Amino acid sequence: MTLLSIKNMDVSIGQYSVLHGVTFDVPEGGVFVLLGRNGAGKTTTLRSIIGLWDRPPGSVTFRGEDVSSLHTSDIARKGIAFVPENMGIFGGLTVAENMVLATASGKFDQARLTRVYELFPALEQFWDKQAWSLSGGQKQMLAVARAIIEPRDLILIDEPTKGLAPSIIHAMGEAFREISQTTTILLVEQNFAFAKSLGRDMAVIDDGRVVHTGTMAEFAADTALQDRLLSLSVEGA
Amino acid sequence: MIDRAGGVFVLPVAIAIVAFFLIGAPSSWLTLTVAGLSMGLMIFLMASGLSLVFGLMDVLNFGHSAFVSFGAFVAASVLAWLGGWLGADSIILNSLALIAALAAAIVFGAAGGWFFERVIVKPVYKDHLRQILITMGALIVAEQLILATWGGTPVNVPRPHFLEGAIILGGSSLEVYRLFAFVVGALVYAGLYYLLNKTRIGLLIRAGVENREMVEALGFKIDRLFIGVFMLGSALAALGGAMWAGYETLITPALGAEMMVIVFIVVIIGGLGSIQGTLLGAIVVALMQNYVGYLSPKLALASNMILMMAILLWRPYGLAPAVK
Amino acid sequence: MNRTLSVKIIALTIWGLLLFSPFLFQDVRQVEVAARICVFIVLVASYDLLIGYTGIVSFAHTMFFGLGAYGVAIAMKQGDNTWGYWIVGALAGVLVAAVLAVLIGLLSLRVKAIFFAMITLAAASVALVLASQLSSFTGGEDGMTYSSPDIFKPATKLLTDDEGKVARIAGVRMNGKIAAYYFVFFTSAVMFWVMLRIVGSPLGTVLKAIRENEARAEGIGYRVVAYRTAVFVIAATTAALAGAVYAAWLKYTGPDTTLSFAIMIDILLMVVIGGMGTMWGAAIGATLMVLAQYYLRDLMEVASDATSAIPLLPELLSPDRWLLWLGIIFILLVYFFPAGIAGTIIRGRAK
Amino acid sequence: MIHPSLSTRDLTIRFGGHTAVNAVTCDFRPGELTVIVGPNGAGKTTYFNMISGQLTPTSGSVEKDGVDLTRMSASQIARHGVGRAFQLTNLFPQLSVLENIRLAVQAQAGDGRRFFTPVAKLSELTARAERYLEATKLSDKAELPAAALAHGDQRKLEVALLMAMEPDIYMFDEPTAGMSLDHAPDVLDLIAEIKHDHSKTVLLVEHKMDVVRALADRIIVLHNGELIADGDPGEVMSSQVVKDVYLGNAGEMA
Amino acid sequence: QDGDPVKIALIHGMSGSPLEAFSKQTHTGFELGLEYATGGTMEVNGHPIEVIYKDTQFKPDVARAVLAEAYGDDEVLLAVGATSSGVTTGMLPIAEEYERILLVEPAVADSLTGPESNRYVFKTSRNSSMDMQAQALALKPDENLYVATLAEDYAFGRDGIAAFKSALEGTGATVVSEEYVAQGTADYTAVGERLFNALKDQDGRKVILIYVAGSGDAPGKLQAMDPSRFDIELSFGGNILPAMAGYKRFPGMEGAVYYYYEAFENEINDWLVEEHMARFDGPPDFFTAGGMSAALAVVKAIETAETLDTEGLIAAMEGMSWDTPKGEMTFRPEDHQALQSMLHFKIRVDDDVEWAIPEKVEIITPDMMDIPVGREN
Ligand SMILES: Nc1ncnc2c1ncn2[C@@H]1O[C@H](COP(=O)(O)OP(=O)(O)OP(=O)(O)O)[C@@H](O)[C@H]1O
Ligand SMILES: Nc1ncnc2c1ncn2[C@@H]1O[C@H](COP(=O)(O)OP(=O)(O)OP(=O)(O)O)[C@@H](O)[C@H]1O
Ligand SMILES: [Mg+2]
Ligand SMILES: [Mg+2]
Repeated sequence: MTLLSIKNMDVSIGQYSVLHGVTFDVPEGGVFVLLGRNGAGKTTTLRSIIGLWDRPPGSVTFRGEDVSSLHTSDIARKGIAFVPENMGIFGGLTVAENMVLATASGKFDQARLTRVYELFPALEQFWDKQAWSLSGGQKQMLAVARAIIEPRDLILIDEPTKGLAPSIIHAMGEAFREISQTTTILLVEQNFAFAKSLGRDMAVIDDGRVVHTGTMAEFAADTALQDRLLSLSVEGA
Repeated sequence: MIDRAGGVFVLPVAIAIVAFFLIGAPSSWLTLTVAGLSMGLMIFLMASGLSLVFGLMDVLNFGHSAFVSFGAFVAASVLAWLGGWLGADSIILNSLALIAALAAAIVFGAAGGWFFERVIVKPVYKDHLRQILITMGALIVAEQLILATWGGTPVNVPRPHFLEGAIILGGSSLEVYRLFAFVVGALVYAGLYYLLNKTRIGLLIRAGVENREMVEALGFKIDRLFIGVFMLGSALAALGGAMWAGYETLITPALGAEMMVIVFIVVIIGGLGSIQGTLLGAIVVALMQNYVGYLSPKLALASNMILMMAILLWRPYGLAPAVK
Repeated sequence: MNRTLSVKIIALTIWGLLLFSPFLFQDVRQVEVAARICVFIVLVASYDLLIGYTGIVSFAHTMFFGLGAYGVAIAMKQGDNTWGYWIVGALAGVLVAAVLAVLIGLLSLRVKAIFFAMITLAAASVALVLASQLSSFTGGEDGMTYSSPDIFKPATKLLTDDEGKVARIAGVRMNGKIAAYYFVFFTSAVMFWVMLRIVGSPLGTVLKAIRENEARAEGIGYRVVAYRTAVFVIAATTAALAGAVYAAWLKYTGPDTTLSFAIMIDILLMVVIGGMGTMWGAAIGATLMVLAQYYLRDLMEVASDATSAIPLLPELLSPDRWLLWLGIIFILLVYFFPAGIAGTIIRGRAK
Repeated sequence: MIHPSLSTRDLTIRFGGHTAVNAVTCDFRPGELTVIVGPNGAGKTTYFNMISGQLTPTSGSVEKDGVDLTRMSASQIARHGVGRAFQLTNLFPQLSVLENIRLAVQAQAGDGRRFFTPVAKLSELTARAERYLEATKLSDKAELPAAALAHGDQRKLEVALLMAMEPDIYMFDEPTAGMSLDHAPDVLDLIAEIKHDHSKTVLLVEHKMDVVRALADRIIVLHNGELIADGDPGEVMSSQVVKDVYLGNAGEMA
Repeated sequence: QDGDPVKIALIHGMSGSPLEAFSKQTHTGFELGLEYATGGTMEVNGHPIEVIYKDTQFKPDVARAVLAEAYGDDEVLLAVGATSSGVTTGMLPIAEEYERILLVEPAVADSLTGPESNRYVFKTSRNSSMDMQAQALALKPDENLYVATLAEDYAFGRDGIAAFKSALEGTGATVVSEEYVAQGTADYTAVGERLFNALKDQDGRKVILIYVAGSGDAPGKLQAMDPSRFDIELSFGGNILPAMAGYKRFPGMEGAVYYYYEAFENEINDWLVEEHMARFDGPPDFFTAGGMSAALAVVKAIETAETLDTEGLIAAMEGMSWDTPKGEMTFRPEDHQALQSMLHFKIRVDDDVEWAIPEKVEIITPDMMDIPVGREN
């Protein structure tokens, strides 16, 4: 069943046209991976879904409802979480305060909190610290933790593994696998090895257009296609 | 942070003790101290709105003083209009007139704040320079509007009889109006403290200033919050103006502008965005002004500036800045 | 590129008009207006060096302006109206401005921008109070009048005709007034040119870098505090020089012509209208604003009369409310053309 | 043995009660590329910050070619030939790509104090800046403001800035983070080139193991602020302690 | 030439400061004055009078430009202005440069007819010396009187107190303390304590003389500190009518002021009060009376001048006496300051009147005062 469907999305910033008719469907459940080179328009696509561009032409349908004209906060309240590329950490707030703001009621579900601590022990350690003082990777963990502290229907994640140590990437992969049992994840990723291990379906964006959609299994098998679309000259570990 | 900042909260006490020995005459000291404390709370009323908007939303609102002026004039007009109640022999009618005047100022301030946020400030969040500029433009317009509405001649502010005069205690005189101002200021402080520290609103606003988009992506309507804070800040300014009008009894449209420098100094000395700091700054400034004015009048004018420089050198972010 | 060119052309046209203005518009007010424009272009350009190029918000610019003006005023009042005293006064003013700028800069340019703004505001109000309190020296609130060098006296004949009377060129009397105007014009033009060179130089790029990302500028090897202090001093001394020139022109110096906060706001308005971070914009902003100050009122008088039949409008268009309209225009400008006139032309429509 | 160009002695910094970097003593030699690895929050960036002057150490010292850099300001250190690129992109957003680079060239040439010569006349500056543009394949974006670049290009510009400073010591903090696979090699090639110039010292923080393997002459490992391993890449990467704290087999993190 | 219009420029601050209200009063008074003096024809000796208005924006440089324009381009016969002393100081040299008359009204400072002024300047407004001498006389000073003074710390305040002290000289009264506060002071507690401490142990009549122009309501603030417990009286001058409402707190207080509409009994004042009531629904205030006095001076000067040019006017005006709502005024030939009467009042509170009434005790005529001569023409 289709959870999120994007049709003919066009975005231009100033005189630059960034997306030209991006169209793809994200089925419910599992991890959907969006691949593409730098500047292809992946971030822009995610931002448009959550409503951070002023009304892009084209439609975004979530659970059969057109949300493209809704305000960002209303889209979020439909059950969509967003982990932006720059992480969107509130540096002036403590880790705890950052987390509180990600809950609707201001109260934590204790079980979920415990799981977050397990996944990212550093967060427990720095719970009462100002978030700006976290290391780059710790900030990334906090950003992901915020998205999973409440149950959601869809999580949009922009390059979560950037700057993470291998062991953490590994842990995060586990976490995503677990979360994706109950929640759909739309993942933008450069780390192909990571993407490959998680993704069920996928799409490739290039130069503001969707140039390929399909299952991850097929794509992973077809190295020629990978080479053409992603120029994987440095193969991931 | 908290324990380290704790030390600065005894500053006013230390100042008062030193002053006691320098002044010598206990009755004068008591007069000056009580007057200073209540003046501090009146300044706090005017400054708290600025500090709130400045510290929480990171908006430097030079138009703040316009709300102070508006509050003063609106209250004065209401009091003049309710002259009958004010002149009546019933304390109840007197108080009703007073409450009506203060409420009118608050409502006007809030409404003005709404308009101000929507039209003036909204486009320039996060851009200090344009904030300074656009709010200055708004200040010019607001001052002209006051001039056009109330004219340039000073307006007399009647005040209820029960707030006139002074209580004589030993050799000291304690003005009734100042005691009243003290109470109002203390109540406002308590309310603000609760709002910012016991509710989630303060957090959300601080987060929103840093990254508006992310707060929205978390599902909050940051717009409404910002408007709310702005309305609150403006309403406080107007209330401060109304209280000040009652103190001054004769007001001109320049009132807000005249108070602005001291209000800025207080906010800076206190530390941005912290209500505690603003209160502290206001009291320290007011006490210093009274003591220095008594001990060495020549220095009185410079005392604020010197105080500000000294405090900034000692603590570059003010006495008790909001933790950032 | 050609957009930048069109801004330059506008600004150069303004300078051209200023150069010939005594001949183009032969009435008394325009000379006053033109001289004021010249001085304010320099003042605004020097302020733009701070606010537009380096991102320093200072409210002490009128203080520096005043130092130059008061230096000249006091020297010419205590001494006499010869050039020697003008030079002594101007130098003293510039020197004090430079010293103060170094002190304020080193002491406080490290702190957060907003604190710096407040400190300069405090310094400026202290200057204002001092000028008022040291009245035996400064003339207090009322300011002081003095005479300027003889060559500027209206009675001075620069050129004489056969009968020994003041000669006229294109109908303009070649008297001291003309000399005074060209003194103002050329000194201003030179200062403006110097500032143009500064912003076009490597130093100019460094200033912009500091505005954009102070920490990184430090990181690639620029001593940010030193650069900021330097530009603060340059701006301060230029403002002081402009003050000295203006004092010679006005033959009057008082708080309301140099030190007052109203002038500070004028300067801010001019910078914004012209466009922050463009020297050429300063010329455009200063010109428009001074013209508005002198002529918007007259214009509104006409508008008010023309609409006198309609209710309410004439009330709002009353010439005494011209400041209201200026304020509104200003807000709209900041709102819709944050880059100012010059910036908007250069960048084009798209945001 | 070659003399160390950069060394830190007992370099330590504490934030409140937390010791982020603890008594790290290490020498770096010209012509050598040292990769610093360690789990997130190990103190790698903080270590860099102390060397390049963004932070002042609580104790210990930093020395370059016999000059004590410990208490110097960031700008002084930069002028002493220590250059640094940042983990989080840190550019001059409204200035054009070319201007960004020219600033670094100009700082290196000591031209920042020239205030009367138009930049346009200093053509050698522009020419040098353009060389770095080409090297990082950013030439076609020279006139764009840095803010308009996609993330990957911003990372490249970050590297270009560092190269333009022409320092003796290069410090890269995860230069390829967020770079797609077709762009990362450009940057890696540049780093390799620097390494080949045997007078330069390179420090690199990196999490991508393939990158580490391709470039490292030597690896040091930080963990909880302490230096726990130092040596030949093959050796270090296969040691048990690194596997435990860093690579992780099934997420058994301390 | 007969029938040629005579142009007069009114140069006041009309925008940019709350003081603009004073300028408006002055204009109203000036227009009423012309109307009265010409019997409504607006013609003097067959010359129609044309009034040109200019705005100084309360900026001296703008004021200079518009004054120069009035003289140079509009070719006015004379100009009247301005509102604040600073702006007016800046205008003085322009009058000299253009050799035209500047009639100062309502700016106050003594220095406007002082050594820095010039022979083209006439002044119909009262000056600080008059204020303070009248104020001193209103105290009926003798050996029994002890005074502490309170003024603002700038030229206006210090000159005023100096004038006050010189008026007390030889009367036996003692000034025990002079306090100066910064301009714009709002809190008078500290200085109040100092004043009380200086006076309270004297035996005799104890008075605090207040000379504060700003809006801080110094009298009210001191009153709130209850000076009566030390038998200390307050004394200060009058104010514009809206401000006089605040004087209801000081019944019986005595001081001096230069106009109150009920205090002067003459035909001109009767006309002024009646017309003003009829047209503006309220009595004239003191800047209105000032503006009218200036207009009456101008008309009389034009009527009596032998030639209608600057020199003719100066000749006519030096030593000229003319009637005004405030009684007869005379331009002193030496410095062109007009001498005028002042009102010694005592505050009476009438609940039916919006403001406290400064009831006449006595008119202090010019010969009772000794106003220093500012310059020798
Ligand atoms: N503010 C802007 N002004 C101009 N162009 C922009 C702006 N923001 C983004 N772009 C352009 O839009 C294009 C798409 O950017 P986007 O950030 O969506 O790419 P991406 O696929 O997320 O790349 P990356 O992998 O580097 O993050 C890029 O070419 C970029 O240059
Ligand atoms: N200014 C600071 N104040 C308080 N703690 C800080 C500060 N800077 C860094 N820290 C702490 O020091 C530790 C080391 O941080 P650092 O940024 O050096 O880690 P890192 O090794 O670079 O990690 P990553 O690979 O995630 O970038 C972290 O736990 C961080 O929270
Ligand atoms: Mg992206
Ligand atoms: Mg790091």
